[in-house]
Parts: sequence; C-alpha cells; structure tokens
Amino acid sequence: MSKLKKENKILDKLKNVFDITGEIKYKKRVSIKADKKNVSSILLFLKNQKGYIHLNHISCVDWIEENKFELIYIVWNPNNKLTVLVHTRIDRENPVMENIDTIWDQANTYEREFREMYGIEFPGLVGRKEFILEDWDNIPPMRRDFDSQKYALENFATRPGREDAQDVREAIQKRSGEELPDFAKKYSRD
Amino acid sequence: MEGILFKIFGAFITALLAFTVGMLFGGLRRKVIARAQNRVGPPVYQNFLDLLKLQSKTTNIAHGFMGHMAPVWIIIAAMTTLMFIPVLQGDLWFENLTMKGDLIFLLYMMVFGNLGMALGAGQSGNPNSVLGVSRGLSQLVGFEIPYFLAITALMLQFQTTTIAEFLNIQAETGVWIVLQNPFAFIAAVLASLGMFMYAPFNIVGAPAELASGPRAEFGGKYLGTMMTGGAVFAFIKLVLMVDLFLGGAGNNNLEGIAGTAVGLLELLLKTFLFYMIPVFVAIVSPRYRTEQAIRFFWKWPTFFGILAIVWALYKNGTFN
Amino acid sequence: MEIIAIILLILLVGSMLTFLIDSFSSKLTGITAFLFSLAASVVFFTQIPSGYQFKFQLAGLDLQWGLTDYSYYFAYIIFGMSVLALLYSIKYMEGKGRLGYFYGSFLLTILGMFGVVISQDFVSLFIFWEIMTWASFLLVIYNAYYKVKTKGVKYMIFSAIGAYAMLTAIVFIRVHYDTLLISEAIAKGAFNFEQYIYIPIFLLLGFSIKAAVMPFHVWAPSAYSKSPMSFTTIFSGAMSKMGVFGIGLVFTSIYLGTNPENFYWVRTILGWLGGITAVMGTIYALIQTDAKKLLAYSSVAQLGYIVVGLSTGTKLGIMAALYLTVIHAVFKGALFMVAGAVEKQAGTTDMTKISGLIRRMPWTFLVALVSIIALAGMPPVGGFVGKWLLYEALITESNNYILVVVVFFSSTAAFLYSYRFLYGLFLGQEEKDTKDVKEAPITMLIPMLILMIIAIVSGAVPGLIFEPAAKAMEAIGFQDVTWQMSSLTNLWGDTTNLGLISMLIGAVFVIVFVFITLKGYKNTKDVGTKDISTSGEIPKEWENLSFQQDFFQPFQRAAAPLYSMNMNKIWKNLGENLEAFFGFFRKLYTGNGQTYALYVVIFLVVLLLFKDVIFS
Amino acid sequence: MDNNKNIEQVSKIKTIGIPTQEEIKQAQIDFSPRCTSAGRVNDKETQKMVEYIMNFARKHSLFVLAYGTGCGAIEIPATMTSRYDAERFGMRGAATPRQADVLLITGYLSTKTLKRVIRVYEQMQDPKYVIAFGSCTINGGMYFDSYNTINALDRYLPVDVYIAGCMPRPESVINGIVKLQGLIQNGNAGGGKCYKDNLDWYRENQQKVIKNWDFPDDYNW
Repeated sequence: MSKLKKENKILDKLKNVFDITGEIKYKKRVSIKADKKNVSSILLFLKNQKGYIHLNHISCVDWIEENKFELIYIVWNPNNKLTVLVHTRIDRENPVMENIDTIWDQANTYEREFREMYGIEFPGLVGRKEFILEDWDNIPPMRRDFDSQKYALENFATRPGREDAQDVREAIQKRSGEELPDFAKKYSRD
Repeated sequence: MEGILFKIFGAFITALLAFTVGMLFGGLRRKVIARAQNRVGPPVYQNFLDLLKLQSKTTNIAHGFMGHMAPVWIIIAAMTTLMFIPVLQGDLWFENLTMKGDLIFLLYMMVFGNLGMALGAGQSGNPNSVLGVSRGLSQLVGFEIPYFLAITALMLQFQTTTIAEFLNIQAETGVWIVLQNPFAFIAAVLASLGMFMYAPFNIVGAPAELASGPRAEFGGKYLGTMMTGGAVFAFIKLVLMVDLFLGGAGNNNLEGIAGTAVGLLELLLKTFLFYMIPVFVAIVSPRYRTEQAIRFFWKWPTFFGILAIVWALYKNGTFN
Repeated sequence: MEIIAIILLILLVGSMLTFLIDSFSSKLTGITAFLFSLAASVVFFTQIPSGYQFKFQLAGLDLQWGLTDYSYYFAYIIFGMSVLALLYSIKYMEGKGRLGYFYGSFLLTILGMFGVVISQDFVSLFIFWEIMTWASFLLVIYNAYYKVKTKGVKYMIFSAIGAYAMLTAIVFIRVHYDTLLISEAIAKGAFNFEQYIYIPIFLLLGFSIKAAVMPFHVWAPSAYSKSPMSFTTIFSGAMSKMGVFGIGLVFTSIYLGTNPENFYWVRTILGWLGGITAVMGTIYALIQTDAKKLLAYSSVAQLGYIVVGLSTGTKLGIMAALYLTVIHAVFKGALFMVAGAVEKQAGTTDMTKISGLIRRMPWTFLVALVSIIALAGMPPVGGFVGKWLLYEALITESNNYILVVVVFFSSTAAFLYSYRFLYGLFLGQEEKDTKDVKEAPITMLIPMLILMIIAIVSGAVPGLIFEPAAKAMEAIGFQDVTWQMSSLTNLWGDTTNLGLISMLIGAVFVIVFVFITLKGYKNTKDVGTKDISTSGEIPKEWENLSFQQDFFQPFQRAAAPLYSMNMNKIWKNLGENLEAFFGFFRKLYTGNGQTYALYVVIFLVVLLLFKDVIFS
Repeated sequence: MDNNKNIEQVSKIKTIGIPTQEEIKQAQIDFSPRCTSAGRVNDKETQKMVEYIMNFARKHSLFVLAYGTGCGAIEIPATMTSRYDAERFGMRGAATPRQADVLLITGYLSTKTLKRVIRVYEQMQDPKYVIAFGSCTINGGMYFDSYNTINALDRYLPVDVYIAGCMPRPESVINGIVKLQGLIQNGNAGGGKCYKDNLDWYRENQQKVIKNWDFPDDYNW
C-alpha cells in the first residue's frame, strides 16, 4: 500500500472535499465516480489546486440497459504522472451536461463530437452544429439503439451477392465441415 | 514581294523548329529525369501526345474574357520574341527580324506572356491561381536582377545591344563570350535556373501545394496552347543563352543546305547541353520557398552579375 | 489686351463664375468649368505661337511672360489633361457638395500651373507657384474629415518649405546677379554650381518637393489618394510635372555645357535620389490595399524615373524624362480616372472589399488594362518607349551602371503592383456586393478612352511625342536632337523598330485569337467565377475567395530590410525633436513680470560688459 | 431499377442465407450499372482515322487526378515512382480536375466525400474516365454496414474500370490502367457521355444520398 502513496493521497483529498466514491485502478491511475453536478468543480479543483493541467480525453459510453450515458474525463498531472478518471452518469432522455470548454479549450472538440454522435447537449457550446456528419437526419449514430446496417440498407444501394453479418468461424465450419477448436469456441459470438 | 513571302515562309519554318525542338526537349527532360530515378520513363515524344490529347478534348471551359485570352498572350510573346532572335547565324531562313530589336525589348517581351497568363489566372477567381501568380511575380523580381546585370555587362563590354551583333563579335574574334566574360555567364546561368522554373524554383506551379498554381483553371485547348507557348519559350531561352554566350550556331563555311543542316545540328547540340544544366539541377533539388528563392537570387547571382559589370568595365577600358 | 492675359482672365473669371453659379444650380457648375477650360485651351492652342513674349512693368519690377518650346511642351500637358479631367469631373462630382468651391479651386489651379510655365521672371514664377499650391491645397482638403485635414497640413508644410527655399534663392539671385529674369539669370550663370552653390540647391529643393523626390515624397501618397480622383489626374499628371519643369530649368546651365562630365556630382546625387524614390515608391505601392493609395505611391515611383532621366544630362536621358512626363500623365491620368470610376460606381476602391468588376465595367477594365501595360512598360504600348529610352540612356550614355540596376529593379517590381491593381479591382471572384454595379457614365468613359488611345498610338508612333519633346530640348540648350517617327535608336546605332513590333504583335494576336476562339467554339463554355476547382467544394454565395490581404507577402519577406526604412517615421521624429527644441525657447516666456525685468537687466549688463566688442 | 427492390433483395438474401446461383445472376442483371455498354463512344469498325489517332493520343496520355480517399491513396506513390513507374504509360499526375482525364477513386467514399467527388467529376472535361479502386467502391467492402459510407460507386458515377482488392497492389492498378487504355482505343470508355445521357438517373441516386443538395442547377455539359 505504501507504493501507492501518491494515489491514495489524491483519492483521500478528493473524498474529503467532494461527495464521491473512488478506487485506485492500478499504479498511477485513480478512478472516481462523481455526480453530474460535481464534475466541473472536481475538474477545476484538480486543475487549479492539484496540478492536473492536462485533459487527456473525454469519452462517452452508452449504457442503454441502464438508460444512462457515462462520460469519462481523463486528466493528467505532468509532475507526478498521475492520471485521474472522473466518471459520471447522465440521463439518456434529454441528456444535458455541463460545458467545460472554459476550463480546457480542447474539450470543445470532444463535446461537439458528443453533441453530434450521441445527442448530448452542452449549454453554451461554441461552434457549428454540424461537426463531422453532413446533413444528418436520423437519431445520433453512435447511440446503441441506432441500427447502422439497417440504415445502410435503406439508404445506400447495396450490390447483391454477398452475405453480410455472418459469424466467420461458423461459416468456415459450415463450409468445411470441420469441428471448431476449443479456444475458438471460447470466443464464439453467443 | 517575293522577299516578303520568303520571309514569312522563313518565319513559319522558325516557329515550327522552335515548337518541335521545345516539345522534344520537354520529352527528353522527362526521360532524363526518369532515367536518373532508375525508371523507364515516358517515350521522348510523350509531350506531342499530351498536346494532341489536350487539343482533342471535346469540352472546354473558360473563365471570362481574360481567361479566354490567357494562351493568346503567351503565344504572342513567344512568337514576337522568336522573330527577334537569330536562330542560325547568317541563314536567310532563320534571320527573320533579327536586326530590328534589341535586348531590352526582348527582356520585356519575355515577361509579357506570363503577365498575360497571370491576368487569365486572376479572372478565374481561383485563390490558388492567384497565390501562384503572387509567388511567380515575386520570384520574377528575384531572377530578373542577375539576368539584367549579366546582360548589361555584355552590353557595356561590347558596346552593342543587338544579339546579331554579339554573334558577329564572337565569329570575328573566334572566342565565345563565356570566355570573354565568365562572370556574366555564371550570373546568367544561375538566373536562367529561375527562368525555367524547374526545381528548386518551381514553387509557382507546385501541384501538391497550389493545385498547379496559375494553370489551375485551364484545361483542354487552353492548356494545350499554353503548352505550345511554353515549349517555344523554352527554345527561346536556350537559343538566347547559346547566342549570347556560346557563340551561336551556323557559323560555318559550308554552302547551301549542308551549311544549314550542320548549323542546326550544332544548335541542337549546344541547346541540349545547356538545357541539361537546369534539368540536372532540378533532379537533385528539393523546393525553395519563394522568399528563399528571391534571397538566393539576390545573393550569389547578383554578386556575380556585379562582378561581370566590373569585369566588363575593366575590359572596355573605363578604368584606364 | 494681350492674348496671354486673356487666357489667364478666362480662367480667373471662370473660377469666380463657377463659384457663383453653384449657389443657383450645382448641375451647371461642372459644365461651366469644362467650357471655360475648353475656351482657354482653344485660345491657347490657336492664338499663341511658340516663342511668344509679353513684357510689362509692375510696381517697378520688369516682368516678362512668354512661351518657349520647353514651356509649350508642358502647357500641352496642362491643358490637355485639364480639359479631360474637367469633362470627367462633370459626372464624377455629381451629387457631391460644395461644387463651386471645387471647380473654382480647380480652375485656379490650372491658372497657377499655366502661370508657372509662362513665367519668364522669378517674381511671377513665385506668385503663380503659390497660387497653384494654395488652390491645390484647397482641393486636397475638399473631402474634409479629420484625417484628410492632417494630410492636407502635411502637404502644406512641405509646400511651404519648398516655397521658402525658392524665395530664398530668388532673393539671392537678385542680390548677387541683379536680375529677376530667368533667361538673364541663366546667361549670367546663376544656376551654376560653381559660384553661389546655395542658389541652385535652394531652387532644386523647392522644385523637387513638388516633384515628390526622396526624402520629400512623404506628402505625396496621402495627398494624391485623399483628394477627389478627378483632381488627382491633374495633381499627379500635370502639377507634379511642374517640379520636373523646374528641375529641367535649373539644369539648363548643365545642359548648356553639353559636356557629360559637367557637375557630375550634382547629377549623381539627384539621380540616386530619383532611383531611391523609384524603389521606395514601388515597394510601398505593392503592399497597399487601397487602389488609390497604390496609384499614389506608383506616381511617386514614376516621378523617380523622370528625375533619373533628367539627371543623366544626356540627349536620350532628357528625351526619356520628357517622354515619360507625357506618357505618365496619360496613363496615370487614365488610371486615376479608372479608380475614380470604380469609386463612383462601386462605392469604394478598397481592394479587400471589391473584386471581379470586369464583367460589370468592361470598358473601364479595357482602359485599365492598356494603361497598366503602359505603366509596366510592356512593348506594344507607349510606356515601353519611355523605359527603353531610360535604360539606353543609362547604359550607353551615362556612367552610372549601378543606378540602371536600381531602376530596373524598381520597374520589375512595378509588375507586381500593376498586377495587384488589375486583380484587386477587376479580376478575381465576383462578389455579391458588386452584383449590381453599372458601367461608368459615358462622359467619364470618353476621357479615359481618349487617354487609352494616346497610350496605344504612342507605342507604335512615338515620334508624335518626340517632335515637341525634341523642340523643347533644343529650347534648353541641346543641339541636333535626332528622333524617328516609329523606331528607337541608341548611341551605338542599334535600332528597335516599334512599328514593326506593333504590326507583328497585332498579326499574331489576330491569328491566335481567331484560332483559340473558333476551335471547338460550340464546345467552349464560359462559366462564372464560382465554378472553380476548390477540391470539389462548392463555394457559397457569401464566401469570399478573393486573395487580397498580404498579397506579395513572399516579396515583403525577402525585401524586409527595404521596408524597415520609413521616411515618414524619420520626418515625424524630426518634427517631434524640433517641437521639443522650440519648447525650450517657449519656456523663456514665463508670464512673470519679474522674469522679464531680469532679462532686461541681464541684457543691459551684457551690453555694458561687451560694449567695446559690439560697438567697435 | 429502383432502390427499394434492392433492399428487398438484400433483405431476402440475408434471411434465407446463401442465395442460389440463379438468384445471384438475376440480382446482378437487375443491378447492372448504367454505363457498361451504353457508353460506347464509337465502334471499332466505324472509327475514322482521325478518331483513331485521337484515341491513340488519349490512351497514351492519361492525366490522373487521384482523389485520395481511404487507404488506397498510399498505393499511388508506389505506382508512380521508380519501382512500378506508371509514367511509362503516359500517366501523369494532374492537380486539378480541369486538366485531368482520369478520376482515380482510391477507397471508400463517405457521403460527405461523395458530394465532393461528384463535383470534381463534373468539373473534368470530356472525354473523362473513372477508375474505382478497391472493394470498398465495388460493394462497400469492410464498410458495408457503415451509416456513412456508400456501397456501390457505379450508382453515382459512371465507373469505367474497377480494380478489385483490399487494397489492390500496384500491379493490379497498372493492370486496370492497361484495361482502360484498351477501352479507350476501342472507343468503349464513354463514361462521360453516358453520364450526360443518363444524368437524371444519376441525379436521382445522388440526391438520395446527399440530403442537402446545393449543386448549381445546370450541369455544364
């Protein structure tokens, strides 16, 4: 435990200040779960007080089963090389998240992408509504309830003669009549 | 009347020769570059095929009147300049209007075509074209200075401004001007690297950066005609350099057709050898930025140009 | 009454009358002014022969007016340009206020210029010079908003310095040579650089300020570009030539010797000043984004060539200067008119705001094209002749070989701003704002087209201008000036046949034009400027794809050392230092009676102490 | 030939598993692109001498505009430089569509890119040819189910030659070029003419994919 001294220190500090749960994933990586409303103050605290001046990445996960989007802010401290991941979950219906491009300019790019690909609104976000897609008229394509293949079939003329979305191993098995090896079965789709 | 017809016929022959040699040299250049890169390369007559193809395009697009006129300016400049340059010394067919114009006129006429084309490129409204024009004109100011210095040095040294006179001087003394004023030759050669606009001075029409620059909006018959003008211009630049520095061609004692043939062979040999200077430089060179190119021209070539003038003054006895 | 006085009277009465008419009907003012100038020039050209003289006495001074061939040459420019400019003004000034003020001052300026060229004594020369300066000052501040006023003041200050210099020289001539007649002064050697050197130096100072020679050129660009364009045609085309006229006059003493080595240093200095003026004018012209300002700087550069030509002191050189004087008036007049037409029709001449006017104003573009070809010195048009003469003069006759390179650099760099002007206003993307711009009215087009035709004709047959120029040169002391109608010959006997060149270019033009137009005529399509290959992107209507800012940035970077020299800054520093210096003297006046009493006491003490020294 | 039929067909294929040979043949006939035989410029028999010479020049002077989409763009340098040297066939890079003869599409096309490609193609001057490159342009390749990538290029542009492979090696590219040269010499490479003739059909397909259609109203040719 003494090896993870720095990690524990920052985790304790965050736990003292904010209402969060968290764990040390492994060396130099601290993961915390926070409320939506706390996120910006945590990030500000990390940036201004603790020296986490670099925003590595923001990523978004669609938890359709729980009807949530999860946003993960990954920040990094160049002095002690620690990474902190701030997880937060927001509602999937009318998703709105606080805009943090005032803290880090580069957050703007990520947030515009989420707005386009997931439909998450960031009030006060600067930039054109259209980011990568052009003239998109369906539900945001990165949501898991969007069926990409169906959309492609409906919109793009598809050349006949190919079988799509088959399991490669099953097809091989069917064609050659061989039994799949055990290790392959392990990774089978079902 | 017969004399005039003969002259017109001679002019046609000259133009045809310039066109053929220019196109052929263009093909040779591509071949040489290909061989230098260990490739087979296109056939020597590739440029003729390109020209034929461009002229056989079934649709053409012009951008306004100046765009339509752009190749016209180039051909005007090429033909007018050609008519005032002695291709073969003392040969009636290639004499044209040699004694009726001087070097300063030629110097201006050689820029005429490019400026005209620049206007056409301007009217197309393509920002890349105009960016290329801006670079080209800036570079022009760069290489014209040493070239003018070299030419001025020659004028001062030999007290004449017509090319035919330079040829006569070289024939009489038997010494090429390259030996009589080597510094002028160096300055002119360095400047002509810029004139040919091959690497490292080819930023004007850099395809990847500027979408071939001023020519971006020209295709079909317009590009084809421009290509013709460019070929004639390449020939003009070469013949001018050969006439000024390498003793010209056709200065032999043979009579009639044989003399002309030998003269033409001599011309082809000299121009080809001279042409290989910019081509070889191009093969081994990367690309200069415009301001680097300008600074280059204002440094060493200009230095040699000034040296050439000093040498000329020393030779013609101004310092005594 | 003397005929020459009648001309002056016509102009004076016209000036007053237009001023009065303005209060009745502002539409008539322009036409009145035009008619008066036309009347004056008709009277001049029909009634006054060359060699005319008129002597009279005024307040005990012998005054003399008259016309030599030399001044006649300049009178051509003055009247020719004035009539065209006033015809142009009628429509150009329409709708603007204070027309009486404008036209009154305009006619007064013409009077001043005409007076300068007819003056054969220093008193009237100075008076007319001042009339010209003041009247033109009124016109410079015509567009009276704050900035213009300060620019106008700059013009006035430099003019005043020039006038003082001239006045000083005149006084010294009177003192040393006891004459006020120019011809007598020349005969007595007043303009010689040997005896009283400050006399010609002061006179040159006065004249070169008007000719905008380095380092006194700083007033010119702003004054040219801020005054109304119809006046700038005169301002740059004719009035700046009064400086050239004066410099030529002062140099007569040098030319009279006709020995190329005469006062070599003076000519070298002036030549270099001219060369540097040309270079500075050119490199500043090519970074301008306002077409008017570009032309103004270009005017400065062109005057530099003329001064270089004058400074050679050889036949070809003077011929070059005189030829350039006319051809510059012609093409620069046309170009300023073009700029005015664009300003009138499109609302601005800022090249970052408008472009692609060629389809809207084709005739104006034609004039601009030909004039720009002349400006760049390209062969078939008149400008080439001037450039050719200048180079040949410098190479074959003058010993200033580095200067020729400087001039060549300047004239090559002139291609850059020539292209910039055409591209900035007429070529490039057709923008939304300029969709409904109309061609200029016919009365504005006519003078432009006349000037364009002169430029074309003078390229093929420059002898038309050589003839009066040769006469003018003979009037200032050259003998046996040779010229040909349509070919150029230098000292070494090499000929350039301009007629042949024009014919050849014409023939090739016709052949190639017919070929390129007829070949695949049906399959050739003219498309708009939005249909361009921008990597497949379709330009929107509102997108501006014109490339206007930092147009010659590569050149600017390469020539950065040249741009670091800024004469404006030097003058400004000088002004500030002078202000500080004189501020010290102002401090002596404290406003306190005791201080003044102290000064009196100190004065008396000094007087007493040094009375032997002072009153010895 | 309307799109819904294809969807049905494809759906059918998916549900029933591997189609029979007859079914595939039928589907291919239904799906055949417009411009294989309809785009003949002139027959070899009726070709005149002038056209023969012109076609010879055209065939040996192909200015290529490489529209570098997808992963195929990296094969072009290899094709053009010392090792494979496509310049010996008279191929040459052209930087703008105005100068180009051949539009080389080197991989998958997203709908956003397709719009630009169409624009570039229309700016080229006749006669013009399209070489499509890699399996992505043929049937979508590995992007067959992408929401943003078209599957068959010949519905939107007249393709003269397809080069199969993922990615095709330079040898295949050269093979494709030689094939195109043969087509040109025989007068069969009439993609531009076909496009002009069937513009409505192509426009309809294009507008299905490109929602915000802001092309200029008239196609120049």
